[in-house]
Amino acid sequence: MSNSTLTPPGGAGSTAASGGGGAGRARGRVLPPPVTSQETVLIVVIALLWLVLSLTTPAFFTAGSIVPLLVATTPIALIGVGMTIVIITGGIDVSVGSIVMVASVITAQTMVDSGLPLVLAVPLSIAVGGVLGLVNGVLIAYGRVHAIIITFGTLNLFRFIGLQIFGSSTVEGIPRTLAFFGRGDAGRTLGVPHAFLITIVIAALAWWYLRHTAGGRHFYAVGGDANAARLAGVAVRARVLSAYVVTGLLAGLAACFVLAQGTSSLAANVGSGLELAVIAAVVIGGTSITGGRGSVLGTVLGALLVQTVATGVTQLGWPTQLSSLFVGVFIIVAVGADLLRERTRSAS
Amino acid sequence: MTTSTTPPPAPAPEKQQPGAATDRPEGLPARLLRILLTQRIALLVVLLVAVLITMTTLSGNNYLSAPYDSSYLAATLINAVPLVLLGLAELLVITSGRGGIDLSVGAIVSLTGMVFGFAYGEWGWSLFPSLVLAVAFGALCGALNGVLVAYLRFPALITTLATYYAFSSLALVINDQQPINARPIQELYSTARAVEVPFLPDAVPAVPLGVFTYLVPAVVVIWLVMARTTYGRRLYAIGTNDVAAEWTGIDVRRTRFLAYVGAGALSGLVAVYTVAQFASARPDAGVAGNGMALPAITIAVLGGVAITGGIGRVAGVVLATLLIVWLNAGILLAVPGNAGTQFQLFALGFVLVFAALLNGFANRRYGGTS
Amino acid sequence: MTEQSATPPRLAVQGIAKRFGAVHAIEHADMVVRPGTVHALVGENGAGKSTLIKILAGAERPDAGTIEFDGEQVSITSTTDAMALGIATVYQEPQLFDELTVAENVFLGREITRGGRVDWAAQNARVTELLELIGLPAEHATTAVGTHSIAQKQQVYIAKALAGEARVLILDEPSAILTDREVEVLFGVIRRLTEAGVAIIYISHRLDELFRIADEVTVMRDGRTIGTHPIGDLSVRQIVEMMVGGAIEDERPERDVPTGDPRLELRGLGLTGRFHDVDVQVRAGEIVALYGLVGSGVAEIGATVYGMDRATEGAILVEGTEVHPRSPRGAKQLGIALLPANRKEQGLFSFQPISFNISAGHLGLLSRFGVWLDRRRETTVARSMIDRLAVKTPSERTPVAALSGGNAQKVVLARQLVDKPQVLVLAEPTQGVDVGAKEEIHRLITQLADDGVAVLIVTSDLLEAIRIADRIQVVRAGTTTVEFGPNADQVDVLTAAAGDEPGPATASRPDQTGVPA
Amino acid sequence: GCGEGSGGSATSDSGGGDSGGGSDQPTIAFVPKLQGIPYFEAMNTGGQEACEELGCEWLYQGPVEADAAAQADIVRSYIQQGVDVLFVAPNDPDSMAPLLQQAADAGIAVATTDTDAPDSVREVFVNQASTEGIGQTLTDQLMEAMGGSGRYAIVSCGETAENLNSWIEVQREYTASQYPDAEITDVVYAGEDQTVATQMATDLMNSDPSLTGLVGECTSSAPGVAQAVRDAGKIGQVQTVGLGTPNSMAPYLEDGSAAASVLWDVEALGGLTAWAGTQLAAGEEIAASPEVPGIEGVTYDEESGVLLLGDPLVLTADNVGEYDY
Ligand SMILES: Nc1ncnc2c1ncn2[C@@H]1O[C@H](COP(=O)(O)OP(=O)(O)OP(=O)(O)O)[C@@H](O)[C@H]1O
Ligand SMILES: Nc1ncnc2c1ncn2[C@@H]1O[C@H](COP(=O)(O)OP(=O)(O)OP(=O)(O)O)[C@@H](O)[C@H]1O
Ligand SMILES: [Mg+2]
Ligand SMILES: [Mg+2]
Repeated sequence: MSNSTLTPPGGAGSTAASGGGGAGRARGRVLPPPVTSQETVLIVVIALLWLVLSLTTPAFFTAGSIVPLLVATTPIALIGVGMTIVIITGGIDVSVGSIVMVASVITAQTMVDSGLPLVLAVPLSIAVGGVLGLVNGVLIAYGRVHAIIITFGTLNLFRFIGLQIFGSSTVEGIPRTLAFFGRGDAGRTLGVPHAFLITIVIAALAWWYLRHTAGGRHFYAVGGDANAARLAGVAVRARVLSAYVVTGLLAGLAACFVLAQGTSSLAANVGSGLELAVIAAVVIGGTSITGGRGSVLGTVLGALLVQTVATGVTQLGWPTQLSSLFVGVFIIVAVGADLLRERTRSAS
Repeated sequence: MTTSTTPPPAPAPEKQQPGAATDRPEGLPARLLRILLTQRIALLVVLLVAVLITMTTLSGNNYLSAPYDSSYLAATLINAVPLVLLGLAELLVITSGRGGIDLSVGAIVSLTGMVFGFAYGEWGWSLFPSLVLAVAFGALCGALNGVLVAYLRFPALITTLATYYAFSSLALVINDQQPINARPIQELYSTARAVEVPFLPDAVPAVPLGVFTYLVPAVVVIWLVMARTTYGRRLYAIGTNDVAAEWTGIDVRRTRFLAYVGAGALSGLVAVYTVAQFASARPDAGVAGNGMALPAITIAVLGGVAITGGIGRVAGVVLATLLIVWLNAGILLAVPGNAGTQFQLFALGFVLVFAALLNGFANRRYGGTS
Repeated sequence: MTEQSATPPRLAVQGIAKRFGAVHAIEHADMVVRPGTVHALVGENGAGKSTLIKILAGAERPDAGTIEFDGEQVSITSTTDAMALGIATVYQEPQLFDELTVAENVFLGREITRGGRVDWAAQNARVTELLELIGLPAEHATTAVGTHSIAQKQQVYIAKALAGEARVLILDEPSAILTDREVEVLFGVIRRLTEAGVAIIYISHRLDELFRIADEVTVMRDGRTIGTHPIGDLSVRQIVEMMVGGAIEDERPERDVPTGDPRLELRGLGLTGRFHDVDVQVRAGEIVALYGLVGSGVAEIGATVYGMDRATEGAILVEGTEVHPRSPRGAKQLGIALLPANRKEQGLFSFQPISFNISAGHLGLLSRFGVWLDRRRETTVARSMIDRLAVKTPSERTPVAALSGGNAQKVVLARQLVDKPQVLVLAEPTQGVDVGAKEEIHRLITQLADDGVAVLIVTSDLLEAIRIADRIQVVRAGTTTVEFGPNADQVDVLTAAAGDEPGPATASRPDQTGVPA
Repeated sequence: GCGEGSGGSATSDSGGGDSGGGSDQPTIAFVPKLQGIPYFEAMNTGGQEACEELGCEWLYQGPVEADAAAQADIVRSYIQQGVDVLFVAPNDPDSMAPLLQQAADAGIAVATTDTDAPDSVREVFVNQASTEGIGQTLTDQLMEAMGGSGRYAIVSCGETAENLNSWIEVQREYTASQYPDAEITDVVYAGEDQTVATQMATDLMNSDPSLTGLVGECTSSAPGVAQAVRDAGKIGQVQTVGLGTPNSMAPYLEDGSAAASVLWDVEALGGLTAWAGTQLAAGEEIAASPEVPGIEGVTYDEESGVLLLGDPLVLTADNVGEYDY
């Protein structure tokens, strides 16, 4: 069910999307424009940063620099897609870091112990993430407790599970097959890194689903006013549940990316602190933390911006701990700009 | 199900029916059960007692690797101090409503700790002025959050996430990521060290001085503010319905702003305490590991502070802290080796989810405030 | 009970019961609704009307009782079940999604899809028809709902209800937030639907409307249906007596109109885009009503006097001196108190005790040294207010969320009376409050005036204005026009408010609207 | 289940350490900076095995985060258990000092290992290798690979980690004095996160194409920088060395993305710690060059109280297979 939330029937959807969008625009504003002003701003900012960097450090625009940058963006961007949906429904999930931890350790362990091939390892990782996401979803949708409380709890519970599996040691000798998602040559076709390709495809599907299907619009309705949505006949609980399951599944897949980018050994601190980075990317992307409004495209851009800043600071030879200062400033600016547009819109 | 920043469509408390409205009066046992299930404070007391009894029995039968006695409990209180203070900081901002929350308290602790370190350790200020400076500086950091959230109407979660990044970064840059551990700072530990309680030395075990110098004063002050002052009333009012508060003539913005300033001031106090406890001003004091913010929020929520605002009590925060601190202390003695510290995570997560679900269920069943 | 036509009733409920924890929302409800008729459902606040229709709409599940639809027994367990049967509901407060467009809102939950994706074209085509039907411009279809007025939102909400071939349309207090013109449009829609055989259940506290639209009336009291009668057999007074279960006295209290200098004066007051050239004078002890249809700008005038908005032209004078209330606080310092129009959003601290709700406005007054809250005095004040306003509650510690609309309204009013204000502005003081409570509130207002308070009532309830005001200032198109004295003929007042052009408003039949002689 | 509670089983049935030295075997407790990383788990193994030889009871408990406060809790619980000897590898030396004082007051012999708490009451510091030893060996190994000249950068971990910073200091001076043709271009901090270390190393290589060397200053960044070189396909062009544990470095040493890993026999360090514990428990003096079963070349400096394991161990493709942790 949660899979179908992400890939609607009729895989050739994305083509139908553009046509439909066109038809919609033809008869006036059916939907918010496909690219929000926030996203345009982000694109411009990122473009500027890339320009500056390529001037200061010539090597910036080489594949050797861009490819790792894009790949490093993928885990946060991918989980961000799920987090965006969760936040659109008016929730939040601070347990994603722990989900990544559990998924990655289980996957790595089985790959090392039983030489599990990639084609099986990835589904396993996704499944583990999905199960943990399901736990969150059930507790939040049916326990009717605020998402932030539940996920604070599961953040600790999942972490406990992960540490128990780690059994106070690291996983060593992780096979290179995972390099398929990685940064090296094995990780790209035609120069495009697979991890990034996959992230983009999934983000595009999510974008289309949220924008052009009934189910997608229902996420916005739930976030706008859950009670009203229920009265309108929206399956609120199913929506909420699926949002967390999707996030779990994506975190599971992201775990594979993390493994692939890591070294041949996996340490127990994997994924810690990830939740804040993801939330930062989502809000920089212009998703309203109050729910009912947001876009996955913005999130991907937000993640890209954050990673660009980190890379830039290092490549410029500035103190690395400055990058988080910039991230903070970017968040304030992004939110401020968003609020300003809100004000002007409501004023007119 | 709804967001951290919009008022709930029909929050549990809405459903409450006055017990008097019941047609036939309920029996005493039923009554007690209802109170236990619906009142978070009651639930916490019971859990706390349960933990203490279980642990002491285990200890009595030598199942623990060391006696779980009053002196040990007293010694572990040294951790309760920052938890309670930051829990109270979260109480202030979360109660102020409109999705109030403060992710930046840990970062404020780091940054303010460094500032205090400079003043007391390097500029040779004496203790009191330095402490005042620290609290003031913390309040200033809080004021930044406050202006953004209360006056410019930024969402609190995002604002404090941003300032969390900014402050923690500044704390590292400010002294080239070196800790400050000048002599006076190392001697400062005396203000956190365990002491006999004056007058009744033998009766009561040695309690960390910090409990008296920091915790008790802060708890009393915040309790007075929340429960006895008009400001406290305004805070609960804006947290419950800030539109109505505006129409009522309450200065909503100022009230909310002050909540964040207060949170910052408390963080400043914690900064001084942390410097004393660690005998050094560390630039990552408040953000190392999971940082101090998430535990503080967890404690507040466990203490019954409603994430949607307008509900929350000092007693809840204090009880929640004692529960977690003493439970963790027991776990360390009960589960040796690395598993011990791992089980602490389990305990925290479990208690939090359990308490939330139980009260959530009970409020639907009976209809009572959490 | 009415027993005619062989065709089975569209909807027949028997022995419905529903509790919420301790509260018996509905003890026993019977109702028979026939196709092609408008069936009015009336009762005091908390009588059980909303609960009953929530059950029909599948939003709540009954504890007991049966529901028959076109003669066949059905069980409605969810809102989708109800929609499948063609039961469409317009709830009290229109619940729409500001971020989504009108078209999206209308089809939310039953989108027209093609190949997995929403068929925007088809939806817009359909919604355009619906908007025509309810009299909204078609181009609204693709605009975000957030950009529309509350009244338009309600119309959108009705369109939403009609979108899925409705066979029963339930309207819970639709007129409470509509202007009389919009009410006429609504009635037009209703008539068209009944001609098409749709059965309408119509809840309202404005009894006079019923005589113009309803065929039958079912009265509820304390969670029980008292009876169903053809509207023709009843007068307003009879309905009211059934509702409150006894005779009520509703003569306009005779009071001699005070003279002297105005305590409050609005001189050429204006707020760009909202209202302009508003001239009003209220003397101490006088009750002046600013009567205007919803949307005429009358509400904004109240808010401006209270400092929520700032006037852009003209002046506000208290005791002859010009004042500039910059905020509700400022207004209060000038001795101006205001009862906000929207009790739930602007008035109530829902899950806080009654005492909290009353003291919230006077924390300075109830404090020692302006810092400490004097909780004993708070309690005594709350208790005395509860007695004075006859609030029905077990104790002052009861949360207001558990009070009925009327009682909650009294609590909000009580807040304004703690320290006797110089000027009292009351915005829609009895909106959505049942007849019994309305009586008491009106009596209170009169008392206050007798004690020398200058009372300005901002209302869109004509009967209310005529009932208690010493003078009525009619607001039309954002400015004060005609002035009427007490016991004015409501047709004249309504005409003045609705405009000279012969709108259907003037066609209302005074003989049936049951104004007290 | 209760994973590595090594000493755990031993204590839980010995029931209540309140007896302190009451049991015939001395109890020696060790609190690492952080649990779950191979480095300290290897020290634990070494200490355990040594204790079985020497006849002592070995307790081990670590925090889940490298956090001074969490570490303090564990130390407190050991004080409560009244162990005979307490070893700590402090995350924050200053903050540990007062706690060690408390332990000493409670009649516990306190000592540090792996990382010292200089101005504390600790009786002994079991030192894996001298700061100079590590810093210089790191530099020599890198320079050997880089041919004695070139520009290199350091990827460190925690900004505040005292021992890392002191090693970096030595590297700076030693490079300046011994290798005039070499220079350190930049020092970046990746925290304890491998992937961040990898990304930063990549960025460093990109920002400065003339970069020919990288140092991974801790056990998480050592494999990280090697991984970056491997990904960039610059094996042979850019040389890396670091402080990495054998298992984690093996693949990189083998394909040459890492030239060498400078460490010490961590299990031996654990064993030496245990041995020092028995000496402290028995209250015996430690000789200048003591006889430690199974460990060669240990030296003891009386007045600084530093017990030195010996020279650093250099791991290369040839000898890395001999160690398993
Ligand atoms: N969600 C609820 N929880 C508890 N009690 C409720 C709930 N909803 C209604 N009630 C109780 O049921 C009674 C009937 O409520 P209902 O909303 O049907 O009254 P009503 O006739 O619609 O009043 P109004 O005219 O104010 O709309 C109320 O007195 C209230 O006490
Ligand atoms: N959650 C609840 N708990 C208890 N009573 C409730 C609850 N929700 C509604 N009620 C009661 O149901 C009755 C009607 O509810 P409703 O909200 O329709 O009243 P109202 O809207 O205030 O009055 P009106 O509809 O006439 O304006 C009131 O008595 C209200 O107090
Ligand atoms: Mg109702
Ligand atoms: Mg109602």
